[in-house]
Order: sequence, then structure tokens, then C-alpha cells
Amino acid sequence: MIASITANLPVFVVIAPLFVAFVLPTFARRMRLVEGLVIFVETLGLVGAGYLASIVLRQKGIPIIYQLGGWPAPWGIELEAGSLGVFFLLVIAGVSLPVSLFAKGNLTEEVGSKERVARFYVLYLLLGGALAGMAVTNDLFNVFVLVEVATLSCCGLVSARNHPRAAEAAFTYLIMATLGSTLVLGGIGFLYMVTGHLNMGFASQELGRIWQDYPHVVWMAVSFILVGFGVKSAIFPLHVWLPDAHSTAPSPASAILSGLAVKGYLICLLKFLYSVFGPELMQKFAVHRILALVGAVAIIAGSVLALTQEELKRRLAYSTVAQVGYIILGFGLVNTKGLTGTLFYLASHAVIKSTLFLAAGAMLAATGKKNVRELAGVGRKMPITMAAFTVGSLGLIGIPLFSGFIGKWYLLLGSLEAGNILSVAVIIAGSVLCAAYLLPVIRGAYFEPGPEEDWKDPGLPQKIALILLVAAIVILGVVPGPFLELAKRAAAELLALQ
Amino acid sequence: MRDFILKRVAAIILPFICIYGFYVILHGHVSPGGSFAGGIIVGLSFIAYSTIYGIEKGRVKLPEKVLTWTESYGTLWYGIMGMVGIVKGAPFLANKLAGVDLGAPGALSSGGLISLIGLGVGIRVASTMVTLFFTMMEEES
Amino acid sequence: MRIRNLLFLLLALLAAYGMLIVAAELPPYGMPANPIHNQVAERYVNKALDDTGVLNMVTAIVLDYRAYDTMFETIVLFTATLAVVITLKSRKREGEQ
Amino acid sequence: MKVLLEKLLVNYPYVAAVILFMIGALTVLTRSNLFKKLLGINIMESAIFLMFVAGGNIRGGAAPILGEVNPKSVYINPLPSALMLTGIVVSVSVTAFALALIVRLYKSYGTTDARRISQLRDEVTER
Repeated sequence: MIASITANLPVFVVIAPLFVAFVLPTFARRMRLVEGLVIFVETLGLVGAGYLASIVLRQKGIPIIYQLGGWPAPWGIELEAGSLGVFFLLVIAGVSLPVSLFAKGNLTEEVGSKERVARFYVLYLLLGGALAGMAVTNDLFNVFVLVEVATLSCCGLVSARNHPRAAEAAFTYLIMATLGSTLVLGGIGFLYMVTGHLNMGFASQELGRIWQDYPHVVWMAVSFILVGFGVKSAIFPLHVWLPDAHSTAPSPASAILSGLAVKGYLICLLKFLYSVFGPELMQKFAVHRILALVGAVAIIAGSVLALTQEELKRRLAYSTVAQVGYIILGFGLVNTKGLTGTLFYLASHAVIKSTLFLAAGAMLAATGKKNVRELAGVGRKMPITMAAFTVGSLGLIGIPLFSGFIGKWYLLLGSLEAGNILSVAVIIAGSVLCAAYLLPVIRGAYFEPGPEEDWKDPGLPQKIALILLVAAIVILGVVPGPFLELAKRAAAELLALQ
Repeated sequence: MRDFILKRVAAIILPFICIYGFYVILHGHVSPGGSFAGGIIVGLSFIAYSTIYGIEKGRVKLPEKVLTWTESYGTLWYGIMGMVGIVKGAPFLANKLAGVDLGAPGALSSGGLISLIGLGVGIRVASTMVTLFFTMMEEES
Repeated sequence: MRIRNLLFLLLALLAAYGMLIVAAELPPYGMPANPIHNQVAERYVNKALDDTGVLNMVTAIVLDYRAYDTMFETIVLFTATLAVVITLKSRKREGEQ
Repeated sequence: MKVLLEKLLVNYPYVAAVILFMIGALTVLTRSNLFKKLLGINIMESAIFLMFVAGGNIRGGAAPILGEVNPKSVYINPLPSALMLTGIVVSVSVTAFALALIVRLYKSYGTTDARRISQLRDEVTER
């Protein structure tokens, strides 16, 4: 029994949340059971991801290959739980468990009746399952299907808030994201037409052999996939849907959308770029230059746009655009240090941004005030929420001892190794700008007099969720140990594929 | 709609459309077509019934609870069929490897789990179409 | 507005030119020697009956070789239904039930 | 140029896919009516489906179902057809959800024009 569970663990971490999601609508009215099941399955996911990570670490980075239906690689679909896969699985489980704790008993205000809350949870679990699938999949077309599940559930989560503006944001998001996935499907089509394989490993091998016969096709495939995932993960000029969608969604949904969904698409892009095209081909087509440039522009532009926002949630949403820039910049540094940095930064941004969005959501729920200026004095009345917000901000700026620092440090080392002085300057400038748009919030909350109103910290599950996330930020910053090890292994694996 | 001719014709035709849908679902593995096409035909027969006889009567034929259950458990059915492989010691969604009898080629019972999965998917697609239609129509009124 | 549309048209024509070059470069249409008809497709065509016991190869791929994709395909439908219901069923109507 | 045209003549289904793709993309980008945007997306997806299915075809090949045709002819590649079956279902789901959102927006704002909706929204926030 135990042996069959561990042998099938790579597929169980994907289907466990999905199975729970299927049965939830049939007892939508029993709220406590629904919430309990969601938290239970998220905990199981964390345990499973941790176990897989321990196996991969013990195997010195040899990936666990799982053949679905027993069909070997070029014919069937293959799951690969390598260092990159389990790294992202850990991030997913580590973020979605606190977020579902935060949502416990807290959603009726923003979402509506019990049935709607149950459907919200179903969409939430489906998104979690799709993201876990993206982490372990090794098949081109499977990526497209998973991306569609994630897109639809993201848009559903945005429109779960019963408000016309939410519907409008969801429509823009849906149209843009579908445009993106159509482009991704086109890119997959070009790749399949010239290689004849859908498995990433086989397609990569074949592509290395025949790319000279079809240079334009390969170039078109790269650009389709880059633009497609660029729309979905809000790389700077294609980010127009993000601020509306992420700021109008219910708070737990904003946290999961900004923290995880965007990262899922970035992981898919990383897999396409490094596992399918491979570092060598990327350098031949100068894709890494484009990525570094786009990332640099995104960091500066996103931060400046965030500075101009008055609404707290919108400011955080624009900050996501800037932070995605760091990750894209890291994709463009084709060396181990840069990739380690970008992966670690991806994980730490997932944790930090969920903390910030959840804290902002708690403040919004308690005070009813949206704008930064109106939140003066909130720090003394809601100590735990504001403390979490402060730790998150410091982590995002990149203060040592918090998780953002290590990611940025490795990114700096990688840029120096690549001899890219521009990106060194941009990374430091981005940190300064980040401080410029987050520190005023903290200053206002602690050091300015606020109105005499009775604002309170949220309930116990919400507090536990925030404390868990803050603990994750500090632990990742102080003892990154095995996590950094996984990131390093993943980076080495991605680069060694050439 | 109160058209007498339409109602009489529908009363004769709709059962056959529904049965034809199930035929397409069940013969998906031996002939063109399959669970998606068949499921949509089955769903359409109910949608046509509701447009001709009125949405309330359609609701009586397929109450919301039934639709929720077919939705949820139709999707779960796929997963359960996948678990057969794991129970038999083969990977998830295994068919031949799980030791299922594949049957004589061309027979309705051939293909092992394929026809069972197809049936589940077909019912699920039908209920999706009907749910989408009901939700949108009720919002209009 | 008119100028913006003209700009889009120009951009689209430029992109169309690029894509036509790609279309010309793709393997010639309908030839059995194309890279797409490699050992993967051969196995599906020749061994589908032995492997799965069904006559319709498309069904064999959809529901057996790549059944995992189809599972997610039904999940996409499931997600769409839930999203439609959560968008359209308003708070008031459900309170009445 | 002549070589390009000759090759395009051979690859005529792909040319059709390019034209469809561009029609769809222009519709999405230039029309402000939400329905038309949705239709544009659908046309773009059809273009991609056409490209896939045409890629899997063999001239004079038979449909990939055993026992229906004379055994001499070759079967076409069944994989793209199977993939596009999935793609079509995905496209149907997206269309359904987008239609639901349009219905919701029409109920709130009384119009399906994107520009008009953003005007109305600004008026609401100003008040």
C-alpha cells in the first residue's frame, strides 16, 4: 500500500487536489467540511512535495520519471519530477496552504453565499492542481492543456467577487490570456511540425539536429512562445490586464494569482527555453539578450508605475510586474548562478507577494480603506498584520536575513559573471525603487496619527496564515540550505541539457 | 413557445436524438465520433426540449441536483478509472498494462477501460452543455 | 482611432509576411516523408489495435495513449462550468433557493 | 520571390491558416465590441487547428480508422487530430465563459461595447 503510494507520488500530488475539487460541489452547503477538506488536501500536498524533494535530493538530482499509462516516452505522456519540478511543487504547497488557511471563514464577505464560497474553493483547488501539473509535466501539449485549466480557473477566481468591475477585469484577462495560449499552441504546433515529437526531451534532441533546415520556423516558434507566455505572466509591455485583475479579485485569490499563477507560466517558459530550445540554441538566436533587456525594462517601468499608484492593492499588483522583470532578467543570464538566483527569487517572491496581498486584504477588510494615505495609524491597531506586511516589504526590497536578499545576491553574481553591467545597475535601482514605493506605507502605518476607529487584527486562522508565511520568509532568508541546494541542482540540470 | 406542430414533432424526434447521442458515445472506439460529439448530441436533445416546452419543464426533467452530481461524479469517474491501474500495480490510467481484457476488435465491449471512460466523459459533456444553457437562460429571464 | 487601426493593419501585414515565409519553409504539405510522420505516428497507426484493442486510432490516442491530456480536457470543461455559474448566479437568487 | 510563391502554392493550407490568423488578430485588436473580440479569438484558434490538422495530413491518405477502407492506402497521422479534439473542447470552454462574462457585463452596464463600458465605469468612480 505504502509502496504503491510512494511509487505513484508524482501523479498523486497533481490529482489529489483535483479529486477533492470534483466532489466539493455536491456538499457545497456544509462549509466547515469544505474548508476542512481543502486544508487537509493542501497539507497532504505539502507532505508529498517534501517527500519527493527528499528523494530527489538523496538521488543527487536524478529525476523521477513517471510514465502515465505505462506508455514509454515518445508515445505516452511523461512526468518528470526533477529538481526544478519538486522545487516548484514545494513553492506551490508552501504558499497555497497558508492562503487556504487565510481564506477559512473569511470569504463570505467578499464572495457571497455558501455555494459561491464552495465554488471558489473548487476553482482554487483546480488552479493548484494545474500548477502542480505544470511543475512535473514533460510534454509540450500537456503544458498547453494545463495552462488552459489554470487560465480559466484564474479568471473564475477574479470574477468570483460579485462586482461588475471584477467581471470586466476577468473579461480582459480572459481575452488576453486566451490570445496568449493561442500563441503558445501555435508555437507548439511549429515545433511539432518540424520535430515530430511532443516529449520535451525528444523534441529538444530532434531540434538540435534539424534547426538549420528550418531557421525561420524555429525563430517563429520561439517568438510565439515568448509572447504567449509573456502575455500570461505579465512581462512589461504585455502586462495591461494584470493590475485590474489582481486588484479586483478577492484577497486570497489576489495572493494566489500574484504569488503562484504567474510563476507557473514562468516555470513553463523556463522549461520551453531551457529544456526544449536549450541554452545553445538560445544563444544562437540571441534570445538571452532579448530576455535580459525585456527584464531590465520591466523592472524599471513596473517600479515607476507602482510609485504612481494610490491604491494599495494596485501598487502591489504593479510591483508584481516589476518583480517578474527580475525573473525574466535571470532567464537571460545563461549561467548557473543567474539561474539559481532567478529560481530562488521566484520562490521568495511567491511567498512575499502572497504575504503582502493577504496583509493588504486583511487591512482592507478591517478598515474599508483602499488608498495608502488613508491607512495611516493602522500599524498600532493591527500589529500582527502590519508586522507581516513590514517583513514582506523588507524581504521584497532585499534586506539581508530575508529571503529576497539571497535571490537578488545570486542574480547580481550571475550578472557579473555574464559581464552584464546594465543588469547589475538595474537590479540595484529596482531595489531602491521598491523601497520608495513600499516604505511610505509602513511609515504611514506606524508613525502617523490615524483616525480614532476600532480596527482589529483578523481572526485566528488568518493570524496563523500570516505567521506561517512570515516564518517562511525568515527561514528562507536565514537558513536557505536544502532549498538553495535544490535551486542550484535545477539550474545545473537546465544548463547541462545542451 | 406554444406551437402545436413543433411540440408534436419534438415529442417524436427528441427521444431518438437522445438515443442516437448515446449510440455515438458507445461506438466511439469502433467508428468515427466519440464521447465528446455524442455527449453534445445528448445535451442538445435536452436543450431542444427546454427551448420548445419551456425552461421550467426542462428543469423538472433534469433538476439542478442531478446536474451537479453528474458534473462532479462524471469527472471523478475518469479519475476512478485511472486508479484501476494503480490498484493493479500499473501506472495511473493504464489500460492494457493493468491486465484489463481488451476484447475482440470491433466489438462494443472492446478496448477495456476505454469504452467505460468514454461513457463517463460523454455523460459529463452532456450535463455541462445543459448546465451552461440553463445558467445562461435563467440569467436572461 | 482610425490611425490606430491603420497601424494595427500595417503591423498585421508585416507579421503576415513573416508568417508566410515560415509557411513556405514548413515541410511540404501532405508528403509522407515529412518529419511529422516519424516513428511516433507509425506506432500509433500500426500498433494501436494491439495496444488498446480499438479500431479508431484517434480514440486510442485520446483515451489511452494520451489519456492524461483528456483528463485535463474534461477538467477544463468542469472549470468552465463552475466559472460560468460563479459569474452568473447572483447572491440574491441563491439566497432565495 | 518566385521560389517563395511556388513553395506557398504547395503549402496552401498553411497560407489559409496565416490569413485566418491575421483576420482573427485584427478583429481582436481593432474592434471594441466584446462579441467581436471573442469571435476574433475563435477565428485565431481555428487557424491554429487548421495548421495542426493540415500538418498531419498525407495526400490521398485514409482516415485513421481500421477496417473501413482498402488496406492499400496509407493512414494519415492520427496524433494532430487527437490533439485538436482537445483544443476544440478547450476553445468551447473559453467561449462559454467569455459569453457568461459578456452577459454579466451587459446586465451591469447595458452595453457590449468596450469603450462605452470604460466610459461608464469612469463616470461611476467619479461620482
